[in-house]
Amino acid sequence: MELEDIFRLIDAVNSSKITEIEIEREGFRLKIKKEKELVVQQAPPQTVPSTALPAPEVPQIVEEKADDTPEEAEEEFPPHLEVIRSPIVGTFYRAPSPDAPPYVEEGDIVEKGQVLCIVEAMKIMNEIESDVKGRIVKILVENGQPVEYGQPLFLIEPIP
Amino acid sequence: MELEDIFRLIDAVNSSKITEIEIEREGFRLKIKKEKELVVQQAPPQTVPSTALPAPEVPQIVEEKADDTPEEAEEEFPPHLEVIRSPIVGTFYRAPSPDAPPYVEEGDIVEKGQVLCIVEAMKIMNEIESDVKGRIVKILVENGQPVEYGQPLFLIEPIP
Amino acid sequence: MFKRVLVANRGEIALRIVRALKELGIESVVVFSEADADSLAVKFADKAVCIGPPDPSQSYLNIQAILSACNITGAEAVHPGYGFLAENPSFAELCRDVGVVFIGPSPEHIEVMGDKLRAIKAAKEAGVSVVPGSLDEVESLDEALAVANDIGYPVMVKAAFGGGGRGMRLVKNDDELERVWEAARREAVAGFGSAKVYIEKFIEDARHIEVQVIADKYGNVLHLGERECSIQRRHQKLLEEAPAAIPNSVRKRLWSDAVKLAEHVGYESAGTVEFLVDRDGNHYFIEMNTRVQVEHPVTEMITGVDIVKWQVMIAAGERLPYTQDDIKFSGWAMEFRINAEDPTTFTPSPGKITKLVFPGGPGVRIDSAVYEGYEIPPYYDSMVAKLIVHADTRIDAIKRGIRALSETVIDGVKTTVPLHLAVLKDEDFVNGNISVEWLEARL
Amino acid sequence: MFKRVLVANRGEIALRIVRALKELGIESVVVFSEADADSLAVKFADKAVCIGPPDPSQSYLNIQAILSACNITGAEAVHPGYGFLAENPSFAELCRDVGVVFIGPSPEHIEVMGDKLRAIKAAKEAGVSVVPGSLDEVESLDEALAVANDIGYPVMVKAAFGGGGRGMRLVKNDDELERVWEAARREAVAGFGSAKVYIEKFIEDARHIEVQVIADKYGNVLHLGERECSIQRRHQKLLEEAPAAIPNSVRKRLWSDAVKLAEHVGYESAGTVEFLVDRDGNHYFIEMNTRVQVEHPVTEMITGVDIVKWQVMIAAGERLPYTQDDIKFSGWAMEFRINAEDPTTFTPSPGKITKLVFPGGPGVRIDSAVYEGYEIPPYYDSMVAKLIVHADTRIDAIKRGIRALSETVIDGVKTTVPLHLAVLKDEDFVNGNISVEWLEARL
Repeated sequence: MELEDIFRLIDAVNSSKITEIEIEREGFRLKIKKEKELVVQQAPPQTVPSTALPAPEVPQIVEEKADDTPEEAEEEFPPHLEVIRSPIVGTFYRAPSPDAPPYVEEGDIVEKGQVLCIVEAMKIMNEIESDVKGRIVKILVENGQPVEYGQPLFLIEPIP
Repeated sequence: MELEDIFRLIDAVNSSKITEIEIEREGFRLKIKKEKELVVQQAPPQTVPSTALPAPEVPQIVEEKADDTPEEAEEEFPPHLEVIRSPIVGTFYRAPSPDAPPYVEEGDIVEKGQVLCIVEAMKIMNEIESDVKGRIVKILVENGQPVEYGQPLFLIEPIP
Repeated sequence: MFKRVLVANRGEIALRIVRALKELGIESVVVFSEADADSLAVKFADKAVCIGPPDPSQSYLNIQAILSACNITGAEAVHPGYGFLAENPSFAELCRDVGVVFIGPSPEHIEVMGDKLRAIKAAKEAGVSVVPGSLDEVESLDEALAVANDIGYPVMVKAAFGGGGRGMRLVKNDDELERVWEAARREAVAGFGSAKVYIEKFIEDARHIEVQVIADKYGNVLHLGERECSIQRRHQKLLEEAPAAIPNSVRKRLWSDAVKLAEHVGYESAGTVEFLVDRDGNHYFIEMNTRVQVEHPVTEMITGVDIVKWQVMIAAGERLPYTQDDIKFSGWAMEFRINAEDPTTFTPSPGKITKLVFPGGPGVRIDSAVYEGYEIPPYYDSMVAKLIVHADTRIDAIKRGIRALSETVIDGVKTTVPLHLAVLKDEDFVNGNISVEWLEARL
Repeated sequence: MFKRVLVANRGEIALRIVRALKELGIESVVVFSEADADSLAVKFADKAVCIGPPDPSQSYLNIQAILSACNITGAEAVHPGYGFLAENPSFAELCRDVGVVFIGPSPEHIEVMGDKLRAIKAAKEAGVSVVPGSLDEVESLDEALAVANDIGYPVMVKAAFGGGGRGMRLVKNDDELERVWEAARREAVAGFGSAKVYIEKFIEDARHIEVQVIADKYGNVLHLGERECSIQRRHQKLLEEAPAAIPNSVRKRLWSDAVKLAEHVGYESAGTVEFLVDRDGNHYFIEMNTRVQVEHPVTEMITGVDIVKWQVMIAAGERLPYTQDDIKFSGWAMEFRINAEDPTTFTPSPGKITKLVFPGGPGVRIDSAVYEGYEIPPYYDSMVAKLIVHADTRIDAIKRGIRALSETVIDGVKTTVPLHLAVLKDEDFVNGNISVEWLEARL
């Protein structure tokens, strides 16, 4: 790398929100960092006075630097897969009734518009349809589990 | 890397918001870091209820991004000049007594060890000497003014 | 007591409720929109459920999503905070229908007080002083003119389902009344779903003073003193204090009328009875809010009563352990609403908070759900923090307020901090010469 | 009243004093070392003067630099905070000599109480209960053995100029006493500049309880109740509360003895009389601190008295406007010292605070001079914040403490937050079964 290139890098970092760059050559390694974000770990459930003083443990605050904490691990799906998300808060059911077979299984090929599951909210059964034609790669939620708005339910590999 | 290149790098870092650079050669490795700074402007002196509601003005908090506020403007002296600082808190006097002539004037050539001024603290007159032989480029404090620890008093251009 | 309670709100009030629940040993579930995933209420709650996209109509106003979230998390009760669904009688009723306790008064109380005309009637029945006016719906322009001439101009034309400073027009003479009559009715339909309007005398130079009441399910009704809320801009409160700088004789009339109204309607939970007080100390009931108020902390500071905890405990069937004599008032409190907006133009200023230092030290309370690096979303109201101070006397509270505001650092967005400082340093404010029009007249 | 006061300290106490000065309408001048240029006390003060390099001996202990800073800024008085020069009688005397008001008691009071033996003598003269022991300097090993056998082992060998938990050794029998005798005297010289040592009975399972007193220049002496300070590690207080969970009869004896001592010596300004209280409720005077204490906020929370403001006002010659009956105690307060240190090994953990969210809401006070991005310098003590909570009862204060600590976010350095949470959840602590040895025995 020429010195000129380094100056250009300095300018680039200086004028952006990037806070750190690392480059290594040959094997090649690049690291670009941007401002830290808040990481507050979920507070542990409050329980009332325990009987013994535990050796002060588990600070409920993450001590590490924020950078390497993926804020939404769930979001890291391979980009070529289609994610079907819950459009409502409710309970996820794989079948129309307890004794019926599931709408779909992993590996199934589904058509666009085909019903994949039900999300029940306030006694109303909402059928969730596939946005695409494709193969079900993964069913992400267990039958009978609660789901929130936007929660990924299925991974589908689109088929043209 | 030539010495000139290093100086240019130093300048580049110095004049930017970059706080850290690491370079390694052969395998090559480069790291550039930036950090944010706090900017809290001195609160304006509290004055007691004024008579009329001013059109809400002058937020006492700087609204701009932190980056462009030099935290210590005073420090920006040309690097080739020697800065003589006050080693104590006190009052700056240019002459040994009110009716005596000043120790030095701007433009004077001074020897290393020559007395430049007095800083008076608790009735004790502390003579401040020059660290170098050189020419007085600027006297930074007015006669009779208070100075704090580390405050720049004189700029001197060293003479070999 | 409940095991788990769902918080159907956002921002500082959601965090306020989470704090009360934690201290009560109740698990908290916070619902949130996609825009609020990073909020402190979400981080600090025991559980959090995303209920929809940023648009409030699809999240914080989405009754089905909220009740469904109660259902999947097993929450036994829901605290609505203020705004959003807090004064929606259908929501309170639906909660009752599905067996979730609504932390607040009954749907019937919300409904009566939501209809300003029914509220005024209830007040009149209870023997509470009301603003002279039609006291009933005014259906025609002729009737309107007759009422206005009877009580004398200026008058206010108000929407029956308005409130909180919205849905009202000031009218100074017959001509103006003729001109605005149809528009006022059309706006009432558009804004509140009903063309019902009524006419009230306009009280000049009035102060807005409200009384906090709290009542359990067993007929015990207490007041927690009054709050001065006259520092307003566009009918929105900006700075509140408790107590109000009014003569004790006036104060006692307000207290007594507030309790009378709550007793008359058999109110339960926390509520606020709002009055106008004129230059001569006459007071007039204007409306009752059936929820926790933004400004509840000033009352907590001078009484030591935790209003949000008591909302929860009352809903769980607990009995108030106080009599009126147990409520002691101590010192003076002021709340400063720090909004992310331009202090001169008042346009909202959402964005990222790049630097944040809240004040601390004696007599300072901060209610806020933001932190350094937080991005204020543009979808909701612009309040970023409530700064509350408490001191021995009003002048000490003003000095403490100036001290605390001047050490508040919020960079990246514009805020109302400079406006509050200007108010605190104004002679009229210091002397208590204020009314609901005061601030706007000075800007 | 003063026009301008210089604050000769750093960190949270410097900011605490600046806040008091601002509220009193007094200009504040903060002195700082090069390591503290970025501190909030420096930012918020009306004026700030750099007085030296980071090393305290050249800055915060540099009497000449501090008096010179008074001189060049025209400060009429100096508040020493705690630590550094706060209990240095020569500094107080020099202030007097150069015409700067020292905000604290007279040099003579500082001197008497700085010599533990003279303090004990004064207490005995005042009729205050003291720890059985030599009551005077012990000059030889033979004398030491005689005293120890007279009062009975275990005993403490203490340096006369020690205090604050430093300069003492526990000895269990003749053999041990013989072994440590010379070392104890050598340490006394090395640590406190005098070989004077004395012997006291060791009070087992004692609690450390102290009484806040405040006295003006006109002989009015009041107490502001007691503080429980038994939660200690390496003789350093970590968590304090007010009031203490002790019987009223004991409480009243402590109050009365504290006032007796202050009256006897003609004390002025704020001071703290420290006692040990044994299992049977017997109390023993140990020392008096002639400055504001780190833990003063818990007393402020339950009394509403602003101790720091009163230090300033008393020094300015104001008269206490209270009688003892005016001091009312309300609720329960706890202070958690949040230190930047490893919660298991207690090694200091200076460094940069990369993320900071302090708790808020009702009953929470923060005294801290740090902010997000602040670099904690390695030269001074490791305290980064005091978190103080106030609630109606002790159990409510514990619950509020747990709530507030669990929403405290301090990243980048290790802190004592987890230790405080563990203490608050411990059954012994909740039941008040504590002593000065309790915490260390549990670690």
